Amino acid sequence: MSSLFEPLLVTVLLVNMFVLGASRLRSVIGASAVQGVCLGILAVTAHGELSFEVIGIALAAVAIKAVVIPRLLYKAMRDVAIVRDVEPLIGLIPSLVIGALGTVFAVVFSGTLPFAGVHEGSLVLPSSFATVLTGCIVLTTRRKAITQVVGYLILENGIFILGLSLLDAMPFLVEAGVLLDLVVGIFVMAIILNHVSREFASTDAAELAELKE
Amino acid sequence: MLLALVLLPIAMGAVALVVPSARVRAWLVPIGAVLHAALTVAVVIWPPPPMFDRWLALGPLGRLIVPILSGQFLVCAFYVPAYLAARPERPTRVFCACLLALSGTMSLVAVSHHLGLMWVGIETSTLASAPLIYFYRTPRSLEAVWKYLLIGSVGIAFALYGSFFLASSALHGGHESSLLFEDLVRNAPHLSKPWLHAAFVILLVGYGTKIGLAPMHTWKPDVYGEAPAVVGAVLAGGVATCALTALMRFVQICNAAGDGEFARSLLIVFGLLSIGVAAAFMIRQRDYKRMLAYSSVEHMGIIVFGLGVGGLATYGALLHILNNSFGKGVLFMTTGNLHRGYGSRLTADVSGALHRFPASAALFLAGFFAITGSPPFGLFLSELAIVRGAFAAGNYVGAVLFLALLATVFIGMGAVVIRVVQGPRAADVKREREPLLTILPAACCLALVLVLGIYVPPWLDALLRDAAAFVEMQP
Amino acid sequence: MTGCFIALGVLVVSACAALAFGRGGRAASAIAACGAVAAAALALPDAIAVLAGDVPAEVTILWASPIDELRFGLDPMSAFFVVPLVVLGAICAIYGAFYLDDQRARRHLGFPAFFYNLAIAAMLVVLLARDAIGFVIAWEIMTLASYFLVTFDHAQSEVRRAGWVYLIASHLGVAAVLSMFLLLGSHGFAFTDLAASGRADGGAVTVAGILGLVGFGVKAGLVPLHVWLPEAHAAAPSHVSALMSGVLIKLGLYGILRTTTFVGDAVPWGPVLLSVGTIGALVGIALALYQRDIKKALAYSSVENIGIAAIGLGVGFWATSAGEPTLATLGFCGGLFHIWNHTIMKGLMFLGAGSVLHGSGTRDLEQMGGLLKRMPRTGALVILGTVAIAGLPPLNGFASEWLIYLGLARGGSAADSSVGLPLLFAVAAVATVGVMAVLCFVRLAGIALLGSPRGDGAAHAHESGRGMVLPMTVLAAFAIAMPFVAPLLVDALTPLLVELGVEAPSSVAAHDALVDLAYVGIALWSGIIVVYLVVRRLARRRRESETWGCGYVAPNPRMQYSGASFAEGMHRLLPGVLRAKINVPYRTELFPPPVDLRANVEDPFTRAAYEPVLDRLARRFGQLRWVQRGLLHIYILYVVLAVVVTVAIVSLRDFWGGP
Amino acid sequence: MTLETILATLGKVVVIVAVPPFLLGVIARTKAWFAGRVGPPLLQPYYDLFKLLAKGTVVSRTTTWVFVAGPAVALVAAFFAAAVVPIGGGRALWAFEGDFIVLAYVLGLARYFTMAAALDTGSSFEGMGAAREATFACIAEPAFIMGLLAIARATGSLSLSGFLGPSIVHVWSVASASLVLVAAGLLLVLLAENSRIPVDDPNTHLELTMVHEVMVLDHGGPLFGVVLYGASVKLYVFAALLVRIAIPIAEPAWLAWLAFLGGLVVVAIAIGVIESAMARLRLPYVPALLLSACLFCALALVLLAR
Repeated sequence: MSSLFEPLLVTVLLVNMFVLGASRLRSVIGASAVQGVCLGILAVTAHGELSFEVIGIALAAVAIKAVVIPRLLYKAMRDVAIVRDVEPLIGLIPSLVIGALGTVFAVVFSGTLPFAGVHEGSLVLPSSFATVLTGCIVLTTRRKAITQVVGYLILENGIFILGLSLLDAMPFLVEAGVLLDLVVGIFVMAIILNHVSREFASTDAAELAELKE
Repeated sequence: MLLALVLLPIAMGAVALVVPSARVRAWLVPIGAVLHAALTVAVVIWPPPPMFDRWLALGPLGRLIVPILSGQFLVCAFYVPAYLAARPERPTRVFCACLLALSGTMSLVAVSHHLGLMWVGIETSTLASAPLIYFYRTPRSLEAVWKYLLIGSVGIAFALYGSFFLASSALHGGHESSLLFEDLVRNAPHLSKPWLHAAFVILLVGYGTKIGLAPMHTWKPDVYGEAPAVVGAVLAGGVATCALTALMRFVQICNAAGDGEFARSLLIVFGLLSIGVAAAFMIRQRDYKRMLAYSSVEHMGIIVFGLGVGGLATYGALLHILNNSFGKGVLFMTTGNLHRGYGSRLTADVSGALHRFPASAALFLAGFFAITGSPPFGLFLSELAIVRGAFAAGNYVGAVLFLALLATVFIGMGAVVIRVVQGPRAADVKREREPLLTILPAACCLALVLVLGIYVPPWLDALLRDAAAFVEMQP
Repeated sequence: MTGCFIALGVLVVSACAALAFGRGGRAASAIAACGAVAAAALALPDAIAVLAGDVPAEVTILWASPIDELRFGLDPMSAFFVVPLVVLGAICAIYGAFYLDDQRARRHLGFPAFFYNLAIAAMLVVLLARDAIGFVIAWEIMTLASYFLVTFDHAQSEVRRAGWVYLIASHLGVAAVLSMFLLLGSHGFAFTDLAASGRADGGAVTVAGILGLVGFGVKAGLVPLHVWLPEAHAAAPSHVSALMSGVLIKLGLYGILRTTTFVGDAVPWGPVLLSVGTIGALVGIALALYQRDIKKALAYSSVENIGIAAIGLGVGFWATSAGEPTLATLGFCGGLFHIWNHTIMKGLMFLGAGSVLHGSGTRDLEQMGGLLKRMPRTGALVILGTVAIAGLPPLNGFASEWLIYLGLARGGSAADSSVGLPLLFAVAAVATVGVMAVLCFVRLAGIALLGSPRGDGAAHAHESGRGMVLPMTVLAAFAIAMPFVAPLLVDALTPLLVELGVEAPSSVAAHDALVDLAYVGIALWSGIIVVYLVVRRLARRRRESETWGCGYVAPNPRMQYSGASFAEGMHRLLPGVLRAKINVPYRTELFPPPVDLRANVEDPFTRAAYEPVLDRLARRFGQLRWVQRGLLHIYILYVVLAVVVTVAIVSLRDFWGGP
Repeated sequence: MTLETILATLGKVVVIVAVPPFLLGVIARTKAWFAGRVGPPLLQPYYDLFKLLAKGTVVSRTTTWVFVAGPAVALVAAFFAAAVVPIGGGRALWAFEGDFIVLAYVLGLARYFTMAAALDTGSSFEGMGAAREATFACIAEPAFIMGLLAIARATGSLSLSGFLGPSIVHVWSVASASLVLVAAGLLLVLLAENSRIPVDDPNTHLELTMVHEVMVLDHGGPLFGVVLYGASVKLYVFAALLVRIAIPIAEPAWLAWLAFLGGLVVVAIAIGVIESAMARLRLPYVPALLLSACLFCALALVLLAR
């Protein structure tokens, strides 16, 4: 089972690159769903024995990250009737380059940290840190509010990866709490997004800049 | 008993949602606050045993922070009925519920001794405060909420990430990783140093966003500028204090791990940076509510700088948390009155408030002198302790920079406050009626800060010393 | 000491009572005035007892942390400053009660009464405090209370601006003083501990001394730091400016004297105070010459007199370090007496200006004239005040300058040339200041009181009530009596001189000089009275007619010399930077339209130094505004960068074994 | 108090009271002699005084008691100054340490009340005179004090009778150059203070050009008499100072008195000569003249303090 570990982390990294490169909003949301699925499988494979607890977490993760949230975002996308594609502030190629740099930095940084225990020298930390950085890049460079929500989602995925490596230490309750908070967070953001689209007739970041010094 | 501390306000919030009449619902908030305060007093005098195998416990830090939170909430709660009465047309159902829920989540953060639980507490407080900020339903407040949520969530995500780093620092330090503070502190010397350093940095930035330290403070001016005054008071006094409690727990872990020096240098840098940024944006500020936000950033900077200096300054920082939360209460509530009276937040439109709203304007001016650390008020003593600590620790550059920036803040803020309070008396201006309930809470806050400036009661002093010793725990 | 504590209690209680009965107006002022007088009656005996050689008392009160303990004491140095504080405080309280009386209907008189008594109480605590924290707390309460007094009628914009400048200056002053205490406070905050850590040599002690000089110099009004003083005194109600000018700025000098006891001779106090005093005196009187507002002119004259007092103290310190006790006694007695004299004279002058303002409704010199005929009692007292403040012989102004002159002259003629010359030129400087003071105060008295009224306010001026004239008469009596009482007080100062570091203070020289001066006073007074009566008798057969205008039949008041033209001669001789910026648009048309002359009489230091610097600083801060541009992305970028950069720095430092 | 000292003091008082107007007479006679006129009799000032004291006076409607106090205080101050300045080779009537400072400030008191009396009338001319007098005094006073201070420093004593007494003879021999400078400076101060030609024209009729005369324009009859007498005593004071510096003979009493009185007359004649030889300086140049007096005395001070 643990043999599946490394390839899944690599797929997560690939999905990161895809998200940074994709120009259409629909494909970005699809990619985040795929990443959710990978995380679900990862949750199962990360631990030897298949206790009831681990399966529960995995199923919950897949359900939320791959099904509930993407549908929510698709509905929001339809209601707001926005232009379908993603208008990045700095263009796709530069964001890809920064993404790559981020991944390199993640690898270098995790090199400095000793990694004891069962995942000796594994890709967990670099991939987690890289996903977090990708989420941040999406958050800071995409003009649309909905893409920012997706960016936040990818950021949460990155953190979830590191959470998995601690699964045996972290009790089930906290894991569930984290997932629950993620859902509520996204849910509130979606509500606010509807209000924003009704008030400003577009979720473009330019309108949302009235409060300034 | 501790769980009651958390669940009581949330229950009251649920009741507030259900109650039909607006007047009763408005009065539910102060009643909830009184009950919560009574419970707090009971909890502090007869410390209950920890619950849920030490997830909820009342350590020395908790015994100081919980009374501050409930006292501050109590004062703000009594402002709410009069505040809502002045706005009959606004739906207050969600407002009262979220306000009470916020108090509950804040108490959760203060009493939780588990990293993850504390994170959940802070996350829910963010979500609970979002609708409060959106109370005015204007496009500007909508934009403020959106920014608050986005930046808050990114910050909280990093806080979670940092917690995982801390857990894995225990895991990779050769011990079983647990997120309970007692365990973390007990085997702190064995935590692996690089993981701990990375964890502390990410946690500092994560919870720093909730505290409002520079450069993560950018949401504060927008949120405090648009949110209702009483929400601003609760956010500045309550939520920021919870985030500070979380930060203090991690400083304690660093101290216990013998890495105090590393943590302190980071805190000093972020502290001075915050005071500097606040001072820079205070000069010629056009909106007196945004000015309060920068004042909040400045005071968070002062507290973090105090924690960074350590020794006597930690005692000063803790006392400053207490003084600041009540001092902020005075300023926010009086600006609320002035904003409602003049209908505008810009200093250009508001001048000579002393003629129209003598009570609020006088309290606003006294609050200004209190918050900028003029002696008769408590903030002077805490800032004096911090500077004294800095001089004793030989950190002359930091101390001189600290005093210079405080002087700049005084000048920047004073220009705005003096302009608002004093001014020509137009012929038709007459003294307007100010409901007692909008004045009394601010006056009580000011009285408390004034008393703390002259005489710190021994029991409070004991609380402060225990908390300071607790944070400064050496390996 | 117990008298002082009871006085404090009385002051605070009467202040709160005045606030409570504020609505009644007259009741509030009356309560406050009684409180101030009672406090004077209680505190004065204590102070005089300590001055007369009683053993100084010391009280330590244990307090909650973080203050830990508060020490109070009354030693000769504090007692010396308590006397003018309580005396002038009581007199001005009585005057203030009547002065603000006609605003009873419009304003809530509880507040000025409350802050007035609070200010006196705070000043008393400042003088009694024996530890740094109690001192700084009382000092700031004094600043806040006096700030609220200065901005009493804050409806006018220049009053607000004056209050604001005063607040900033005092705040920066307190910051400097606090840093000094912290630098010296390594052993503890009691004054004895500060002195102990002050003896250890090293740069820190000198820096602490300079910080103390600057911090207290702001409050004392030493020249480059005096910018708040003229505006604050012009803005405040007259009895408040009398109190501030008479006592508040003296606490600045008290602070400097305390700093000298802490820091010892790590700072060369003699030359420093001498030069600062000389510059202060010259610049102060030069700026007082062409002021149009009489209260501003009086404020600048306070700057000058503080300069002269500083010169006296400078001579004292210089002589102590040079080891000449008689000279030190002369200098110190001169400087200290000048503080008392200035309290009396300046109090009288500000109360006089208040009475003139009350009567003629204006402070502008060019609107006044002929007030002596319409306000005979106030006029006579103001003329006596101007003679005293100009430092002319029979009155007290000259008594203290006379000792300073002797100190300087003796020092100058005895010492070798490297030290002697500066002292001799200091004598010349003080002489110049004296004669310019004569010009300045003849201008004030002449233009305001004599001649014919220039404005209709002055034409219908009415004499002030007994309540305002009586306090002024008391002060005038002090001014007249002081030169004759001075010889007796000299040996009362010896314990104070010992505290200032003079080993064996021999007050013989000072005593003899003052006795000579007393004889001169008697000769002059008797001569003037006799000759005046004779001359009046000689000129009894007189006929009234118009003033001789060289045959011009219809003279009108505008033809008289105005304040500006009177000072214009000397004003042109002043160095460029001190002159007022007068701009007259030069019209070349054949029939030029009417043109108005605008003189910017703003303080040259503010205009040339402080304002440009502060403006540039504010603009520099303004440029930082783009950080908060409103774009959410940028804000999130800040958070992300904060994480990435800090993590990078930390890990790099750890990786390469940083400190 | 032996009989002989009483006689000496009486003699000094008589000199102080009687001699001053005579100096005015000498000046007038010298100017007349220069102009080829016979000139008024030497005792003319006395006749004027008695005439004026007997006349009635006209007083302006705007004046107050200050108008009368002006001349009175001026006279008292002049007499006090005369009492402090050493007379006829011996000591002054009254000598104490630092009396030259009191002398300067008492003259300041006189200046204060004269100017106040001028402003009291409310006439533009008197205001102009007062303003000019104040400005010139601001520069003359430091010169006066520095001059006396230089001699005080040289002789080591701080009293007028002390340093203008016999000890000045030694200074003449040691530092005669600086003493000459001081004498020149004090001469200029004399001319400025007593409204003599280079600074002010005493008997012009054009009010716009006057300084001292215009201040007493409105004083008539006995008031003008007192003013005149005060001015003459003030002239005597400055002349006596100059004489005691220039002619330090003290030994045989009669010779000292003769030298002193002769010196006074010589100074009066010198003033008359200067007034005849020069015209009045334009007003902006007067400060320059007085500044040179300051420089003389300052230079003397520096030389002596070396």
